[in-house]
Amino acid sequence: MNPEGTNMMHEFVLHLPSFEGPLDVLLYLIEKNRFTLEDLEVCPIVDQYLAYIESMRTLDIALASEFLDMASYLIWLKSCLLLPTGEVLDGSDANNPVQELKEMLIAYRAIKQASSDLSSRPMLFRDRFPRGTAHTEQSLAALSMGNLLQALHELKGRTRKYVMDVLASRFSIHEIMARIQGLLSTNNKIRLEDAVTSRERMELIGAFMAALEMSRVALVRILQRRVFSVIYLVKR
Amino acid sequence: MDTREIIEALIFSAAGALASREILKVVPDISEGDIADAVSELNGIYKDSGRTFRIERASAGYMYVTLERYAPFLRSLHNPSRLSPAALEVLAVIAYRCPCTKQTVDTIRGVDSSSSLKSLLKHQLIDVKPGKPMRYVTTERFLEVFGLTSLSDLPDLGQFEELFGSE
Amino acid sequence: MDTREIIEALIFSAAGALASREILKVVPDISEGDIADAVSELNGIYKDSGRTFRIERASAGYMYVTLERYAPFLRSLHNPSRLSPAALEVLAVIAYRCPCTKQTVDTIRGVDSSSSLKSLLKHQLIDVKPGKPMRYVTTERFLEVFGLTSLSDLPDLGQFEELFGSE
Repeated sequence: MNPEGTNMMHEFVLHLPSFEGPLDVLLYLIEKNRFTLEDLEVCPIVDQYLAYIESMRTLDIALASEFLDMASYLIWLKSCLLLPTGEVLDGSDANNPVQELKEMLIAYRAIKQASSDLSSRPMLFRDRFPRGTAHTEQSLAALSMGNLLQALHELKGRTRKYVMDVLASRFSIHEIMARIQGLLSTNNKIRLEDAVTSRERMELIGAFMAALEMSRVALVRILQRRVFSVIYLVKR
Repeated sequence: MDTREIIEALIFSAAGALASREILKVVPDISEGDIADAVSELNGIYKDSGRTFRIERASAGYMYVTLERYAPFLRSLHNPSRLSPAALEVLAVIAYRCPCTKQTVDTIRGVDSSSSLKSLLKHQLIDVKPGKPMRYVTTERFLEVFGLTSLSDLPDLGQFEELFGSE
Repeated sequence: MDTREIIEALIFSAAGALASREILKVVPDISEGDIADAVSELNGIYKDSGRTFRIERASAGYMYVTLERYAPFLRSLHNPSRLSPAALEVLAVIAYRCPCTKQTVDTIRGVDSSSSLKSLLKHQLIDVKPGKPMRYVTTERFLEVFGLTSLSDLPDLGQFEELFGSE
């Protein structure tokens, strides 16, 4: 590797922890080359980015797949620019790939700016501390959807596989079968839709499957006089 | 910066009582006696400027309390009802699986859920569906609390697990 | 007893931010404006007597916080959890673009944001919006933490809004 490349490699290694992703690397390179986003020379940036990827590989540093995706995107972009297609990539065309890259970078730069704005605000628990409170339980008024989902997630972590199997479908066929059996303990004949408590399609499908299963094990007989007419379940 | 003020800020921001040794860790070169002096000076300042709180010495350390004469107002302050992590779990199971029996909840959670069910019933977040076996459903109040218009608004569990399950 | 002092005791004793309407329930015959006046008078008293805390207006109401200059001492007591730069970026996208999907966040950042989303959810800085697909929004807690009264307090990002209309 040439001396310049080695140099760059070290520079990147020093900077590596602060890169948040491939777009962050590109912004760094653009700034280092004193380009502006509006007046961007793509080819040198592409080359330097690829050199970065290469040096990371040489050093056996694991790169997130996004960095490699970006590399292949940039190679494609560079080939577009080098091919003598006669098309002018001057930034005026909406489908212009350079323009697309610029927009990505502008959006990312805006977000980087916004996150540094956020970080510069006096943050609670970092710069300002609220009057202490010993409450650890969740106040009802502050409950969020996230709390609910996380509760389920923690549950899953505790009881493993079984939970998700059960939770995956809100309508278990076994439960509907139990319901049908309950109904048939007082009536000899019920309508299939009596076993459905909601109006949801998934539950109706579940009820139908439950009926088929019960018919298979000879618990019920299924009766339907005409196509699309009412389906009855009769106790056997 | 005045040591006394640092001590004030420390006790102020602590959850519950703050032990002297915690203060000594943060503010070096002072003694227990210095802390006691600072606290009594602070209480003097509060008294003179008509403040409604004081720092009190409790067995576990120093803590802020409001003066007794304000208690009637504080008592009438709506005491926010709280939900334990267990109750939240039960609620989540019922939301995604309703109507369901206590047995289903217990099986999924691997523990008995009686007290959580009671607390959720009390908070009117769940209700009992008529019929046998006894089954639980979430209520209108549940929808209100979580800003849902119906249960079908519940986020997709699979998508959430994709995010959280990637460990 | 002075209304101002009752208001002080109420906010002081609340766990977290106390909404004006809670204060209005307890102290009759006053207006929101009276509360704001009382709070600014109280802050004046704290300032003049050299106190280390102030009452701040948060989105959800009023809350006590310590002054920034005491933070170095308090940090060692609280061991605050820090937000990573990645998490801050994700938070910024969601704040400016909420509600938005994980895909939007990933696209703008050019990297996968799963672990940041997880940590932000855990810290209750973001929440999941009811409905499908799963979309994220910032929370009241987010506003509190960054000292904002609403999302419109955020500085204008200019071109950013043009590039991405809300979902």
